Amino acid sequence: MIAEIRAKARELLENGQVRCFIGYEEGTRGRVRPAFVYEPQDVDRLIWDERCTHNLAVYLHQFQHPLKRGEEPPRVGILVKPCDSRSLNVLLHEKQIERERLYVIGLTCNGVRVNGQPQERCQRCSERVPLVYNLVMGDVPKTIGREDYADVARLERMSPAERLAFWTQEFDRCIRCYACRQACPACYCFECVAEQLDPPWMGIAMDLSQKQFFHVMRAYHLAGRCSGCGACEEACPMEIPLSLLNRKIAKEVEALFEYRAGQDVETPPPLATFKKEEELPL
Amino acid sequence: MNATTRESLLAWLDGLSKSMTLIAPQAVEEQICYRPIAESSEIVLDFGRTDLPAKEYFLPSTHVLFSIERGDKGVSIEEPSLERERVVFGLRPCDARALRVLDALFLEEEPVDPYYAERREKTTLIGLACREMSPECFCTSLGLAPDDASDVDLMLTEVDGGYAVQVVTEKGRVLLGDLIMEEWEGTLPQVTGREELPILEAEAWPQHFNHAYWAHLADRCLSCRLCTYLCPTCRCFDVRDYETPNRDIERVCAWDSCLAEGYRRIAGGHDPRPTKMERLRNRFYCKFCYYPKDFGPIACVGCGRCIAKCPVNVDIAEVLESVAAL
Amino acid sequence: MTTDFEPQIVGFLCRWCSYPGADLAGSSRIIYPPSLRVIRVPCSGRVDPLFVLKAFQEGADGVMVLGCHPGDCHYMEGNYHVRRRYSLMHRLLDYIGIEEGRLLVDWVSASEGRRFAEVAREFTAQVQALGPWGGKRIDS
Amino acid sequence: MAWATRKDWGNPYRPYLGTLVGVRDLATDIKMFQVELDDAEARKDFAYRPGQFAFVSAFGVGEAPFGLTSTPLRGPVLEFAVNKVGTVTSALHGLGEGDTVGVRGPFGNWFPLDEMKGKNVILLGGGIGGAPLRPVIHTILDNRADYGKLAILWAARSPSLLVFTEEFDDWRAAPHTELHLTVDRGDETWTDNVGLITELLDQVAPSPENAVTVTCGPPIMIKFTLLTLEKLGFTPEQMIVTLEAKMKCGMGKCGRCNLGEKYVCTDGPVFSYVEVARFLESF
Repeated sequence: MIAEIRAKARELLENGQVRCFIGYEEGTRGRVRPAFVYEPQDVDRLIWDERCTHNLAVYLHQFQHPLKRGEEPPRVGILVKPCDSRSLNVLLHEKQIERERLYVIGLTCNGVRVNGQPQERCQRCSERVPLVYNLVMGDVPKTIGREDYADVARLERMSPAERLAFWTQEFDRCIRCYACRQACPACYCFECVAEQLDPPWMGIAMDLSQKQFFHVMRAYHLAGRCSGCGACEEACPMEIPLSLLNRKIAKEVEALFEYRAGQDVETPPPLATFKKEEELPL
Repeated sequence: MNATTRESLLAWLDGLSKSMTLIAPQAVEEQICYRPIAESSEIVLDFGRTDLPAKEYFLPSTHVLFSIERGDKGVSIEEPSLERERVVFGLRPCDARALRVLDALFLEEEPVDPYYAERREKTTLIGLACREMSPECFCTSLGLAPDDASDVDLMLTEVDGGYAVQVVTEKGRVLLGDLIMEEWEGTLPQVTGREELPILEAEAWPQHFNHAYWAHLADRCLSCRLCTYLCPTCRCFDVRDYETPNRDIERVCAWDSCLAEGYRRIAGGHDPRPTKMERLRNRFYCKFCYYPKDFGPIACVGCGRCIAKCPVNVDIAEVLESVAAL
Repeated sequence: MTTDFEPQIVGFLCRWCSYPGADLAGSSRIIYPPSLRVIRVPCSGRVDPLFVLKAFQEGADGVMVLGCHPGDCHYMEGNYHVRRRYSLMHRLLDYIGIEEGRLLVDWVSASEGRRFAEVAREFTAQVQALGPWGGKRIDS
Repeated sequence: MAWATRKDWGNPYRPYLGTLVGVRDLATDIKMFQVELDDAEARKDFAYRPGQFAFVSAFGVGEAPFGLTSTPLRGPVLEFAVNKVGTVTSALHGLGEGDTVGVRGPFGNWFPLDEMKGKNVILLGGGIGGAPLRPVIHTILDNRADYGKLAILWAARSPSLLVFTEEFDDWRAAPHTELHLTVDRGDETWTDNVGLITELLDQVAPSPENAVTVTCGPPIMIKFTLLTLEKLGFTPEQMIVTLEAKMKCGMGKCGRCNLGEKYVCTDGPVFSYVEVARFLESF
């Protein structure tokens, strides 16, 4: 598979269809990291295997502006797994990126591994083929996961006091480094609520109520927008189970509004529309 | 040299925690962090390197510079101060050296930072030598050693049957008090070092300032604050006022990061470092060029925390090798 | 539960329906508990769920968002959005430990002075039963 | 440290308390704040020189650095020109006479007024950038004989943004002193030059002979002014600038205002173009 990826990337770069190809490359100490290939002869740096966990859609924001003043914004090639393709759909749906400036190579996915451990989110994943692509590679995996939100249900069975204790202990460890926000393709606000001075939503103090406010605010702002790619959880240095928050929102949005993030670019997003006669549990 | 057993060491630490705040490595979920300890059984003794440095107890992530009471007789300023003496146990040589690096700025440069000075002065450091270097460690490239005792008050080294105790400073000797020890003749275990990374000296960095390498490196950077908050020698802070529930005002000083977008943006919008390349480059130049030129020591102790936790593998050791080869 | 606990409740009242409703309750001398701190908003649709979260963080024990009955909104669709936003926010707050009973989203028209007092009384009792929340408590 | 005008710092993060003895409008969204430090001891400690800056605290919001626009020898009252652009400045603009503010400092180095003695002085102020230059003008006017010709080039985006307009007549009336004004966009009452300060500089074309220039204004204005001065034959030693940067401590601790290894707060804010040209980073 990697040979075809490299061949296609070289072709795209050679005929000038893209200025940069975003993929994965071998990092240091056995780790994989995002790769940015500008020259055709560098495509051999590209790799593809189970360690390629990063959601590369987050880098598309930085290619919205011309590389040099006066130039057109660059056309970019990008590799997407099924979950990344959902993030891409969210960005396209929210008019953040023009589809024609992207050459998307979709890769079927059998689940990724972090430090050799298969990821839970992949065992539950039912979409093994990307939803948006110019070209798709890889055979369709047979094993399909089933989404049961078991992890969220475990927390829901707790009493409110137990849940408060759980989240208090988790948020207490947060160091407000914002790796979760910066790794998330859906978080592209120019000035995040966390840094806004007017209105001063949050202070700079590293105390618990600020951290709780930030994480609950971010979870809410991902309603109908989080593609479940796990980038936030994998970036968190304090190993806070952030997907437990985002998946609760995803579960409720699906239950209340039958909407799943990134499925297409036509269905109006859940919180931007309504049905007059709908009955919702307040 | 003397040595003590694990039991008497923990008993002694329990004694200390009666009169002082005992801060030691503690398991928090699957991580090890320095935390105030109630009793010594909570202390973790075998760990590679804590996930967070001890910086929190000298440059706190948040602390109040002073509070302003607006009474009827006008405004008055109250400064907080540290009530209890403290002891930080289980400090690795790299974290101890990091404090020495911060001393060069906060104590040896005029004016002295009173908050940092008080915390340093009211704290005794008990080091714990490393048994072996973690994969990401490169302290030996910075002139440090996994068993280097020069920056702590007392140094413990794990030996068969307990811990060898080296008294380094008067402050440490005073703290020993009633720790049960006996003579110990053995030799301290040697920790195998690692071949050293090539680190350019400060004067050689400016020539690479405009090299394309930085743009290539910064492409994948997420511009988050992780590496600066995990770093024992990063010391940028932000200051702002906040109103407390009882209507007093507190001037809060909290961690900040030169990688944060808008770190240098002044009111009105001008930003001398608008792109993440300039911000990421500044992090390496500050550590290996500016800090040594301005204040003396290199602002890196090779602890490897940023290497271990950077989500996109911006590996400082790789950067040093690449820059040396530019 | 301690009945002498006086809950602090923040009420976001839309100026076209629930605020006049509250006025009517006042002018017709209907008694309702003093625990309510009213914030007048142009429309219930203006109440960003972050206002609710901020209210809890700043120490509110309960938060009410009252708007016009669906279909009566002066701006046509404010309360339709409120239904969607708060059906979701309700569950998120409960999930992180702010009990479901601490947030009330309801509709009170300008003529329902009695109903407003009823809603205020009921909700205050409900919050009283849950006891103090006090956002800062999360710090202690 | 260049700025050791103050010896005993005590707690350098703690501001002196001061009372606003005067607040008046200088221009649109720009106010002059006159502060008298409450404590007599503080007034003595706060010995400053033209070019230095201090942090003014709007308690409840925070503090921000402002160039001192008062002249030390003209009295104990500290004067700051504050342009309303951010949270602290807006909070300050909400204060009136009698209110309490905090003043912390003095920080930074100062203008080399002694080396400027006997030379022709050319001051280029862009908008509120004129504020730090005012004490230089006052010092020269108070010791007129010590200095050569004084050319003041004052620019702003529009006539309503020119600062210290009420002192223009005194400046014009002073011996061997010229005042040249220009605005980017005039209005119906404006009769003077219209155009950028660089065009005014070309027009005035002061001679670099035994001269020194001091420039302060928005970064973009400083950059182009320095280029024009170079074109007119001025050497880097003759070009002094005072820079602004985001600051949180004023004494080199918070790591915020570095340009390369130079800190604007301790190595500056006053630099000669010799140093600026060697900065790794542009300001």
